[in-house]
Amino acid sequence: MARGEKVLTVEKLSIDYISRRGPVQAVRNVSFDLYAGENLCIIGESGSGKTTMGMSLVKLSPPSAVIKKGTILYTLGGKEYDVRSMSEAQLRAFRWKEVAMVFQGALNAFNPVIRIKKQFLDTGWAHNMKDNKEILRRSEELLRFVQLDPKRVLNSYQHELSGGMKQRVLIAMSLLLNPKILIMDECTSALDILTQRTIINLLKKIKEEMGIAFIFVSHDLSLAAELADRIVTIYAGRVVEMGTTEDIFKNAVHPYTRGLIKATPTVTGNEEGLTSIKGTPPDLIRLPAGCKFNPRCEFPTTQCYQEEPELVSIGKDHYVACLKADQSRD
Amino acid sequence: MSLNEILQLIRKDKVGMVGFFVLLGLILMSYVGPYVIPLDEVVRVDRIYEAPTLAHPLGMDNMGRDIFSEIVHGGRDVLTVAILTGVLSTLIAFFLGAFSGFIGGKIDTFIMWVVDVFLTIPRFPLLLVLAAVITLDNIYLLSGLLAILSWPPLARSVRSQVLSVKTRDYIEAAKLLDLGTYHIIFKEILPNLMGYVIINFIFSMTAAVYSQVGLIFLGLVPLSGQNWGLMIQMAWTRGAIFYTGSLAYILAPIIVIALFQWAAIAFSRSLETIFNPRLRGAS
Amino acid sequence: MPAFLRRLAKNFLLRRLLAMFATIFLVVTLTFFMVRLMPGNPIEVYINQQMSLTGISYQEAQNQAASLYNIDLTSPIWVQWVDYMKKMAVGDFGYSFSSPGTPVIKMIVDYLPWTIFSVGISIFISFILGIFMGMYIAYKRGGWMDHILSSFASITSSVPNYLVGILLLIFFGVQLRIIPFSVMRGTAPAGVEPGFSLEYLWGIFAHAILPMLTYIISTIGGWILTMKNTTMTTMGEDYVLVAKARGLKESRIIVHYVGRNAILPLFTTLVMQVGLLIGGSPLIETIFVYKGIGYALSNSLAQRDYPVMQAIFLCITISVIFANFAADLLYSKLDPRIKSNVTE
Amino acid sequence: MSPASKPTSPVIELKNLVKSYNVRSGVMGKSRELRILENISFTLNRGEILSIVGESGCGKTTVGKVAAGIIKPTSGEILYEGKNPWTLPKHEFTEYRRKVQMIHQDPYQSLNPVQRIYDIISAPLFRHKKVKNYKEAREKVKELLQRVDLSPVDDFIDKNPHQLSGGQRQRVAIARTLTVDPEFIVADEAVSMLDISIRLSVVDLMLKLKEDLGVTYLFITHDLAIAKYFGKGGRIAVMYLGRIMETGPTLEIIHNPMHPYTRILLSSIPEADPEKTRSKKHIQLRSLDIPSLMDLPKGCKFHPRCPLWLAGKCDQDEPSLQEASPGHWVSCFNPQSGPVA
Repeated sequence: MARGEKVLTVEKLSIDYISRRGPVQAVRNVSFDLYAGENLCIIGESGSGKTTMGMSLVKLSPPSAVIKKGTILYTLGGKEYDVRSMSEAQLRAFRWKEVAMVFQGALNAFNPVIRIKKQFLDTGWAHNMKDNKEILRRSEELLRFVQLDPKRVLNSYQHELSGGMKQRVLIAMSLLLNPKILIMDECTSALDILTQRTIINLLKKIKEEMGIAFIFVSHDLSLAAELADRIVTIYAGRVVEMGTTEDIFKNAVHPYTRGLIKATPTVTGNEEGLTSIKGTPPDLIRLPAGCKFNPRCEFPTTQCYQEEPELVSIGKDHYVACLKADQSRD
Repeated sequence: MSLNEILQLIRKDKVGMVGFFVLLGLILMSYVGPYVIPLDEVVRVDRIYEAPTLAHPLGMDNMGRDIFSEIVHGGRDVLTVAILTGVLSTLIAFFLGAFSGFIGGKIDTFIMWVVDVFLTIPRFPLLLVLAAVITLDNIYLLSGLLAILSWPPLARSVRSQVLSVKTRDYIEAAKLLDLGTYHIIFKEILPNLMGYVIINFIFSMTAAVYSQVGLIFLGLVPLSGQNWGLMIQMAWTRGAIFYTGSLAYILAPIIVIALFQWAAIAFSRSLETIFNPRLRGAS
Repeated sequence: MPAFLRRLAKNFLLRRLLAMFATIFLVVTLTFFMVRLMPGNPIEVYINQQMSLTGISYQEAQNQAASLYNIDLTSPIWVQWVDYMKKMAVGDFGYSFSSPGTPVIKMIVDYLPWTIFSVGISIFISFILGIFMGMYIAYKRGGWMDHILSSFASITSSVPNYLVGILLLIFFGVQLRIIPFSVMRGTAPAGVEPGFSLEYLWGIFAHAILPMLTYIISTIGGWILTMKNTTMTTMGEDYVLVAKARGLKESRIIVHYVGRNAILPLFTTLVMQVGLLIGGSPLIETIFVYKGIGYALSNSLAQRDYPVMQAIFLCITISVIFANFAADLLYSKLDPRIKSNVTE
Repeated sequence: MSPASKPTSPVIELKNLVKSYNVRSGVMGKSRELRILENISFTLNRGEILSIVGESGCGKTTVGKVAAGIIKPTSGEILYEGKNPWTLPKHEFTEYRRKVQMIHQDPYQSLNPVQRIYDIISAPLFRHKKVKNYKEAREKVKELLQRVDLSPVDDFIDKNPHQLSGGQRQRVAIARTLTVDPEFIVADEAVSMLDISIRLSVVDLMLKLKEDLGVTYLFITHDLAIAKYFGKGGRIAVMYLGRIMETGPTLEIIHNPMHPYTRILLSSIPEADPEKTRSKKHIQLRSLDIPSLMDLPKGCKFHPRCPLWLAGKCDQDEPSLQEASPGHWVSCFNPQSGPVA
């Protein structure tokens, strides 16, 4: 795959949530890069910290989330900008213009008492687009692009649109300022199969025609299989494996990644070897010692209970955080 | 949720806890206090409006009697009316609201229409007019009337709670398991409504205090005996507000009533956070 | 049903209007039966009084009562009712007992505007201030302003308003002597020609200052706390997060995304406030001798002036119903979801 | 009666079942009929699995609730072991009631938050006199928890639902149905809210109960892959707008779908296999919008979206289910054949 230049670098990012029982370690020491025009899929289950991480990329995590350490660098025209040290005004200009985000809660993404048209205008105004006609012309173009009737949608309130329509409106809005990066958080999980397919095809088209870099945050492996160039799996807030889509599906090393693949039934594949991962997702406040996956791992060694593995390279673009990385490859 | 957990949550909310203890203190003072501190009924012309001393912490009233003893004795009737009204109106509201929510259909529509009409009629003026027609010379009659006028808002909220609990999947599961109507009402639905009922009970208590003291103040309730409301009316009509020396006479009952209202509402607010998991935050 | 009727039936405004008149109709009926059929009802009381006082026969006393009440007491009850309703519809409330010859309707016209004036302005001020304060402390929660305003709000909103009134009177009027309350009795300055003169306007405002202050102090706490609450809930909504992600200016988010949505649920409370304030006015206006409709009501109660009492009660009820209607209209203007729910 | 003795006896039959509601628009508005289910028929034999697949709003949950006896059909017949429960005397109805249980989608909603796990499971045991006292009940509850693999049981028995994870709660819900020895279980999206890593373990548990107890399942899902995994040897019915569009043996439906709707569904699903999913040929819909139940199109309900519709035919008449090959029924004027993927 021809790879563009680096647009985003996340390095050693750690985020805690403050809670009564103690700090919730939502993101722990996460590092990854994103390249122009690439599609990176972050796979994790509920409570894995994937959403927190997505939000922190545009510095939008809730007040109770504290970024403990790490850097988020955005590269534009050869210059690097540190997202964490941006001022409010810089952040405002940065959000949506450089990095746009389509949320999980798209069903509730629009202000219920303002017409969609006004919300498009709001977005344009916030980024110094003065000409209302120009904003609306562009909005209509984008709405047509996502196969919606612009006239109808623009004059609607959000409650007059269906879930799939809202999701498409939000995607159209996210393209209003030609962002370099689009973060999509569980953007299809609440939708029906046919609507989901429409959105997937749409995203493919966006990628082809606009060259935007995508970060997909999802729990759905099949979505990653369809859309991703590279895949990152996270478990208990930490990257446990990272590699190209092919590597992840064909040569996964981490027992969690392998387990996830084995736990996902497909329509056309066969059922042999399909099985769940034993145990339950971890409590992020009281994480086990050593490798956080050890209670659910099939073949833990004593070392796994003492030491948390680092993410190490085991091949071109393929990284894994497992002490038994060498043995478990087949 | 266990009692222990509830106590723990109460302890977390300091204001609510203060409210709870103030409430407890006032109730103790009003019901136990009269047995400990005798009512001072001796008229002492030479000690009218005497300033507070150690022996008479709130000073003397317009006839030279100890104000503190009057405060201790004046709470019982006020609180009894409040509690009785609270109990009665909560019972009416609970049964009508729950019934209406359960049964649905035309009966539900009708009950809710009655509630709507009731809600648009300003309660206090209606009470005034009724007080002018009916002679409210005992606290039970007064409580009954207050209860009849105060159930509608509670009934409506109980109904909406029942409606929301009724459609929960665990109710459907209980029906499928054939656990019986009794079990469904008392074991599945009721425990989920308890918080609501208690909070509403406290609200109707405070509303009853507002109304009864208001009625007494306007001289529309021919009650006798010691009563905070009567103390205020007395002090007011005797012009106690005009002299610095007599201020304690009018301020004392005002402050205990205000304290009671504040404590009840503060306590109910902390109950609200206990019973509403959404406010409790992720635990 | 013809199409135009169906359209009318779906009209939100019209349906609210109909519901409003139905309620008024019901309340009028209720007061009629209250006065006419309750045990110890005022008419019987009056008749018995007249009989024992003047020694006239029951028939004569009844005739007197009938002329005062404008009711033919000998006709069947439903005829009396129809008669009563007809009179009510044209504003014929009969005559006052205590000031004979004064039509009740005239008293109402004299008294009511003052209550509407003082209560209306108070609600307006309290609502606006409370909303700003509530929003402010929601944004600055945990700060010192939050602690002060929240404590202030929780205390003032729980103390009965008439007690607040008495306290105000004691401290501002008697102890500090800031407001010469004895001069401030009544609603308008004596000896000043009513009209749009500065002196007169200042006069009526000064006379209303204590009742208004009472209303404001006892209601603002509720606004502050509710607004703080709804603002905090709204701040957690997805659309606010998305608005931030869209890079919108903080001010725009505060006003158009958080503010508008946080205020909406307060309109139901507004309705209740109007009812509570007008309903509570007998106490407040008596305390300050402010000659509004509440004062008139408590006066008529003290003198057992039934026709006045009854008419004022109706008046208060109808004003409250109209206020509810106005708040509903405002609400439906602000929340687009209302209309589509109705025409669904 | 042991489940094995009568392997092919029908447990439940739905015959031409219709469910409709009267919806009134506005206070004085005209009342209109909203038809949620139209002419639904199927038979389910003992120990069999029928998966109902469809998108949200297609009526699949309503079918489940009708089968479970929670919703009374407007017309048509439901027969449980040959008898219509709605015409049964009360004591027989309660017996039917107990034999038919349901596992709900959201384990956060299906367990009462104020009760402990012990309370939740012991209530039906006491009610149906399966246990006499606290000690027995506790033993039985422990046994049931063990059976649904919640061990060590002492860690769970006195907890409140909010202290458990989604998967654990769903196991509690399953254990609760087992208290009454059900014969027929309606599983309404029973695993769709669970994490992927544990989803199959709950499915496997349900399959184990089928093997051990001979339970019959009506499995309602939007996920064809799960339907295929769970109901391999069973049948699938594909629903759209309150109608069954196609029904047949699971593998036959997956590999040889005939109805354009089923074919589009199958071609649209992304697969957890990059090569396969990217080489899939997608069939385009004519329209993205699902018609409203209030305003259904004439003729075949799918024709406004169907790329293969026949003008003058599909928009005029509504097709009925026809047996295309043994056991494979399809409701279409222009059925296709052959695999889609």
